[in-house]
Amino acid sequence: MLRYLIFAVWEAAISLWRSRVLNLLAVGTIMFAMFILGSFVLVGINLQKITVNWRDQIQFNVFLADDIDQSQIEAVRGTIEGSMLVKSAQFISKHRALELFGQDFPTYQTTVNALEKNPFPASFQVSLIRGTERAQFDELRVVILSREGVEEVYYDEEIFKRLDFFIRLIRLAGWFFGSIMVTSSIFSISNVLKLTFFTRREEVDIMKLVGASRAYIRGPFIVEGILIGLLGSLLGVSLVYLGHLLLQTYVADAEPFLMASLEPVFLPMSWVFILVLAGSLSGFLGSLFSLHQFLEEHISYQ
Amino acid sequence: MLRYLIFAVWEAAISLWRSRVLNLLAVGTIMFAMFILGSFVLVGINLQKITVNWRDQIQFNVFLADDIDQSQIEAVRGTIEGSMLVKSAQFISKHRALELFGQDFPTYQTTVNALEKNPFPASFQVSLIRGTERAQFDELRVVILSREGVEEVYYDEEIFKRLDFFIRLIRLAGWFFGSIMVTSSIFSISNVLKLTFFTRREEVDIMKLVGASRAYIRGPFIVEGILIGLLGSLLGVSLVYLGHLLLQTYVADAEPFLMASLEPVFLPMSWVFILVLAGSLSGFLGSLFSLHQFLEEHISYQ
Amino acid sequence: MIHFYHVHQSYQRNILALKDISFDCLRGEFVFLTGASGAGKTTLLKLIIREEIPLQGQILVNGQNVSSIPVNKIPRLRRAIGVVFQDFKLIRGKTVFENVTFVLKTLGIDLKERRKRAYHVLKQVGLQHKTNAYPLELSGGEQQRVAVARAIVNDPVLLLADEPTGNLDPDMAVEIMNLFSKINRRGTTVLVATHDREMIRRMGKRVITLDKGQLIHDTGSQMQIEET
Amino acid sequence: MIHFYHVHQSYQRNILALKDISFDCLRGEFVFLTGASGAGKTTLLKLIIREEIPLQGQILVNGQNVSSIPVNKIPRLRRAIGVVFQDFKLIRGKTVFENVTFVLKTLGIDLKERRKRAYHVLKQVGLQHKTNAYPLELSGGEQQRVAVARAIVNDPVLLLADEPTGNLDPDMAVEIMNLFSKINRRGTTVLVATHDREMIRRMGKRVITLDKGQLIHDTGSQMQIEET
Ligand SMILES: Nc1ncnc2c1ncn2[C@@H]1O[C@H](COP(=O)(O)OP(=O)(O)OP(=O)(O)O)[C@@H](O)[C@H]1O
Ligand SMILES: Nc1ncnc2c1ncn2[C@@H]1O[C@H](COP(=O)(O)OP(=O)(O)OP(=O)(O)O)[C@@H](O)[C@H]1O
Ligand SMILES: [Mg+2]
Ligand SMILES: [Mg+2]
Repeated sequence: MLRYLIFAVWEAAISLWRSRVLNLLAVGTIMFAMFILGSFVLVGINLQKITVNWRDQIQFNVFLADDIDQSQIEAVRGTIEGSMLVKSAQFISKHRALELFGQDFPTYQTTVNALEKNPFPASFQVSLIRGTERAQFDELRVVILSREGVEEVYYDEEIFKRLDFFIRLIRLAGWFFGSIMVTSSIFSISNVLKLTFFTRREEVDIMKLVGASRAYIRGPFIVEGILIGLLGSLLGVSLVYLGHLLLQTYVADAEPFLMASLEPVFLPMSWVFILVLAGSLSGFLGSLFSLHQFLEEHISYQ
Repeated sequence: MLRYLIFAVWEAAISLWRSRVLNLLAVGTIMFAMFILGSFVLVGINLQKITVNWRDQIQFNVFLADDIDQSQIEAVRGTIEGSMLVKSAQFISKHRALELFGQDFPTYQTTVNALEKNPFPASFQVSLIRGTERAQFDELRVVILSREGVEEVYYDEEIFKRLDFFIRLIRLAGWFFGSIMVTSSIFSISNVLKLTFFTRREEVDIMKLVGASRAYIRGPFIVEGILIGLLGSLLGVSLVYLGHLLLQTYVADAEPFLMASLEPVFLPMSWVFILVLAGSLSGFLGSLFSLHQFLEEHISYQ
Repeated sequence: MIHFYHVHQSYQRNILALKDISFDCLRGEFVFLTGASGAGKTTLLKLIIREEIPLQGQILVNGQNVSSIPVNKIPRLRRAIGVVFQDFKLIRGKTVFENVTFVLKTLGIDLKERRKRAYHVLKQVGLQHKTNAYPLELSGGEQQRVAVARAIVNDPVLLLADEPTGNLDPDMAVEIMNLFSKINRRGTTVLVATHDREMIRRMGKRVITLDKGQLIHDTGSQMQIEET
Repeated sequence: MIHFYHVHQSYQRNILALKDISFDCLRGEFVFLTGASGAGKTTLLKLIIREEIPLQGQILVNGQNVSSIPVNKIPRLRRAIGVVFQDFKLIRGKTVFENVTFVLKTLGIDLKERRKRAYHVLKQVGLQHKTNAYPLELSGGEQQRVAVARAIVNDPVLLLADEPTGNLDPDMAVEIMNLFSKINRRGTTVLVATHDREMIRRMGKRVITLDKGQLIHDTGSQMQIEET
């Protein structure tokens, strides 16, 4: 068994080297397939991070009745902060609300100051944790509304809808594109390997005719396919990393004030691993199939 | 010349048919390259449409002084509506502003009704046309502010920044990805054609040895490359259309109330044309280069 | 060693490449196969190594029915047979040494032993100095001799040679034939397809003659007495 | 027709495949080139069609210096020369008809004329019934004859044949040689590399003998008187 493995790997290495121009073409094509796949995942991960950051900032206001007492306020606070969905909640007193209005609309400062009675209610300003779904929010809303002293739960319906829709769109596009990318990468990798091996039909025919057994013909081809796939995907992932570095520099230069939380992240190790594995696997399958399709049909053992 | 063209096309057709398995591999790989490229453009165009729709809804308010008179109002209206950037402008009187506040915050209805003096200023609510840049908006703002009777131009700075950033990100990602896609499609198409033609080195060597001149060797190969590229890109674009139809059905089912303006559009004819042209061109270049690299190096005429 | 019973072979409808071929070839025999171009010599050899399956009839080689042996036994059958192909069938991407010893390598024979054996057979065909050349760097006759070396390197029980001297000068051709004789004397059955009448005459061995797919003449085995 | 002046050729450092070859071959001559396997016959023919460039020395073919003619003139030079390659060099993906008439097609000769000419030459080599076969469907000798047909289809002024009868039975070989003689009598210069001493003897033509890259014997032109 070990002897066989050594044979296969050694033969594969020799053959890779001997037809290196051809193999470089294959490696190059695979590299680009994996690069595109990797870039796509990279952009996907970063887009998700950005949208999650945005959603993070979805807030809603719980307006309280004017006649609410301190224990009721605490009860409402308990309900809000007790929810798993809530990241933070800030109490804004009637007085503070007036102040904030004055700050937001400095034009009305005098008008507001002239009022006898503070018309603004006390409220909780609540931030939701990342990735909260619409349905979960609706549930929470009902619970809070049922508390005594709560007048209204106000939120910007439009923004919620839009963000929700946007995130679903991205996710959909992600799945849609992701599956296309994976399929087409594997398809094109196996195509390229088939083409590469197609140039060696004759060699295989001869090996068969002089009595080499199946395993000894297939072994080196399969190892070669795996090595090409491995090399191609490693190079592809490296290219993605390069692209990531470029993007990082660009973003850092461009929008320092906006970007604190938006700095692009690289693929997590698990994804790097998945990509390289996928490359090797398609190398393996590609060579297996092309062996079957091209290399063994001509002189069949029947 | 015509005789030569007929020769080249005819030979190309024969050879395409004779080695159809091999050529199908090449066509398939090119098809997928163009499919990915096309899908990318499709998604890009639709994303742009969505973001433009969003930006469409960016509005700002021009608050007017309490002591403004009718002619000054008309002057301000003239300035606003005279701008190329403004899609629509709606005048909101002091009275209407109070009403709207009452509608938006029903809790305060009574508070507001109790007020002696209407604290809300009259304003224009202005919508900008699609694709307005930040800088253009800033210019417009200064102009409006300089009008007599204008107290303040209010807009949601945050949303503007975010949308702006988002659109720039999409545009950046578009260029980044777009150029990568184009490069790698051309790269992989030419690789695949090289591999395809590599299997025919021997044939070319023989043709040369029996005295076929360069043009008669190259012609059919180049025509073949173009045909493969053409076929591959046509199929790729068709696949994109299929994907578009699928997406359309999905979107139509999913979010009827949101989607009126967001229905996905297909690539404009110009893009279809560009893609098909790019496929044929890379077929042409791919075969030209591979002829040079592989097919003519072996037995050089020197 | 080789037994053909009413073998027919055909590539196209209605045209038989071999027609009702029957003959026996005993272990240790040296047989020439001759006939005009296109008579069916190569086809007959292809049937023996199961490169093709006969349309009709039975073929026994080394005690095995080659039309019906299981697929996974074919490599072993072929390894027991050394073949010099008419078109040489050398692997272009491998050196002379690798071409000659490829099968030995798959059998797990180590490099030193392979070197020794390759040197031995290449010397017998006069090509020890071309060990590391690639086939395309050899002259026609040199390629043919590499094919001969590969056929005999594994001490086959049966040696098939299809026109093995077509690209060789007469002196070299005689040398190769003498080499085959030597191998034959060591017990290997030898079947040589050739056009070279002079050679056939000089060797004085059994001759099977084909014409348009039919066996038209067989000088008969000279070993019948020995074996029975 | 062919003039070699002190031609040297080498593939590897320090090993000369051809050493100081000088000879003249007049228009209309019929010359045999002989020598042991690896003597340099094929190399010499390759130099004539500019498949290779000599290390040293000058070669004139049909009045042109082949080492220095511009690249775009090479196809025309080669079209004027018919070559039977030792390894046939048939295009596998094309039928016999297409192989034979490929060059005629590039010259714009119409299908009817090509059919006529192909039929004519294939008949001369006895293969008119294999017109639509692919090379891999032919026996060794049949492939060789297709190569002969291709070499003569364009009425070349010079015919080079490298071991053109190595895969043919003696009767067929004689026929092919007679065909060459006939073509020669029509004015084509013929240069045949062969090992077949019997053939050389029977034809009684000029013989150039190579040995290890050196020209060791030349029976001399029999046409000198005619031409001068
Ligand atoms: N794969 C094939 N497909 C179709 N016909 C074939 C095939 N192989 C051989 N033939 C035909 O079968 C006949 C016998 O061929 P074979 O190769 O056995 O002849 P041969 O005796 O070896 O001739 P040669 O001395 O020229 O090599 C020939 O007419 C040939 O054209
Ligand atoms: N491409 C090459 N690279 C290296 N060596 C070569 C190459 N081609 C030929 N040779 C060597 O040059 C020498 C002469 O070869 P050539 O093919 O001319 O011989 P030949 O006379 O045609 O022999 P044969 O009768 O066997 O065909 C041989 O020793 C051969 O190995
Ligand atoms: Mg044969
Ligand atoms: Mg030679």
